[in-house]
Amino acid sequence: MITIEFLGPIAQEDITIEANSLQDVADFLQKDPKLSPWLDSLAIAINDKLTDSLDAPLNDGDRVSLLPPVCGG
Amino acid sequence: MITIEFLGPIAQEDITIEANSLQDVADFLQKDPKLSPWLDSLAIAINDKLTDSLDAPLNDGDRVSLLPPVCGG
Amino acid sequence: MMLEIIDGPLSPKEILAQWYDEEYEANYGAFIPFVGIVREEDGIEALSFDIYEPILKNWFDSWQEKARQRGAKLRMAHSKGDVRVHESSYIAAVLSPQRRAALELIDAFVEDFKANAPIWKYDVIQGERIYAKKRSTPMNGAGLLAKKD
Amino acid sequence: MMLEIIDGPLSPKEILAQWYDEEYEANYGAFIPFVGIVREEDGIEALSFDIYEPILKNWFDSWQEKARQRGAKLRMAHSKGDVRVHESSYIAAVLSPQRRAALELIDAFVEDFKANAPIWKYDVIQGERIYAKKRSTPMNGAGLLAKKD
Repeated sequence: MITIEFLGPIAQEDITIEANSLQDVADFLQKDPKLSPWLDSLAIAINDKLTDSLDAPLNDGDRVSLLPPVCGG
Repeated sequence: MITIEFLGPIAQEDITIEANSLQDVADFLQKDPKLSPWLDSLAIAINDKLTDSLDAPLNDGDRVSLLPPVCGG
Repeated sequence: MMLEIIDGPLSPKEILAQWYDEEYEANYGAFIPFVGIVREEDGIEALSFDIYEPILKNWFDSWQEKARQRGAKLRMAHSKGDVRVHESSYIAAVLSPQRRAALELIDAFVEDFKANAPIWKYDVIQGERIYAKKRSTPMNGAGLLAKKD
Repeated sequence: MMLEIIDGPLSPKEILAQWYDEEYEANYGAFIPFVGIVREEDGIEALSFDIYEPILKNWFDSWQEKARQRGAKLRMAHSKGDVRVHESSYIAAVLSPQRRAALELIDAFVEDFKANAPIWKYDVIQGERIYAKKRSTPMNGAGLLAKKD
């Protein structure tokens, strides 16, 4: 089981799912009509490390964070 | 008569000469072995206004300032 | 701490004074702070900020390393929560032996901060907190999960 | 006064605090000071400065006008006379509604300052004042009087 965490303005509680890679997370979220419009603009971190590969493997207990568009300052 | 003023590190008192243009000032200073080595690097102001023309006319009472290389800050 | 997260508005005079006191003897020739102040516009009362601190810290550390390679140093303070108009929410600074490196670093750092620091901004209008979506930027690498196989 | 000439070292904390107090309500979004600090190097005890104020003022006013055309504002303080190592001799600042204009202006202003502000620098070594010729730059248009007919 891995945890999906929604940061910043996405009003959504954490979700726990079975997933072996980010591709599984993508497949899951693309089916959710409330979340799928965000996907184009989300950066992804696994255990607080940003990643740019859908093939990144996931292990039991991993935390996947979704980061929407930012604007500090 | 116009006054030539030497700014910053040039250790030289003001000089008063007859001159109708900056060209006259140039001719005068080029003959002075102590000052001529500076000429390559001097910017010139007439009555506190920087100028880039040797043909700039000079009138009685004008003040020509010679500005050596700068380094503020 | 070179990276400070503060609840509510910053105190720019105190922060600049503290940073100056802590650094002026370290033989840096140039100290360039960038102070961000909340502008009164579009009827906002305040801005409000969410920060994801673990990734902000990683982002900041990677910039600190870039600065270190040029003999320079970065400092930063940012607000979380509400910051009213004319108050300060963000201060960054570079300290560098050389002027040129300092000017280049503060520019690159502040621009990348806007684009990639994990901080979310909300307009506060009549007490309501509204995500500043139009002024926000997808981070580097965003869109990964929208890709199809 | 947006341009201040001060005998001896500047007091950066007081100057930054004063400028901030005077400007923070004017709805500028970015305040970027550049603080120059005398570095300890080559055995100097201090730097020393001569300033020709009438032309410095004209130079500064022309930059203020450039800033104004972008909705921004410049401030500057500079020492004349001696400034010991680890003391500050120069502070410039831009205030601007927009971050980008602020970053571009402080860079361009500080670089043109180094190249064209009529200020002469001397190293003070064992009490002697030595013109920093190698670090100095001929101003724009220099060499006019070396030209032959």
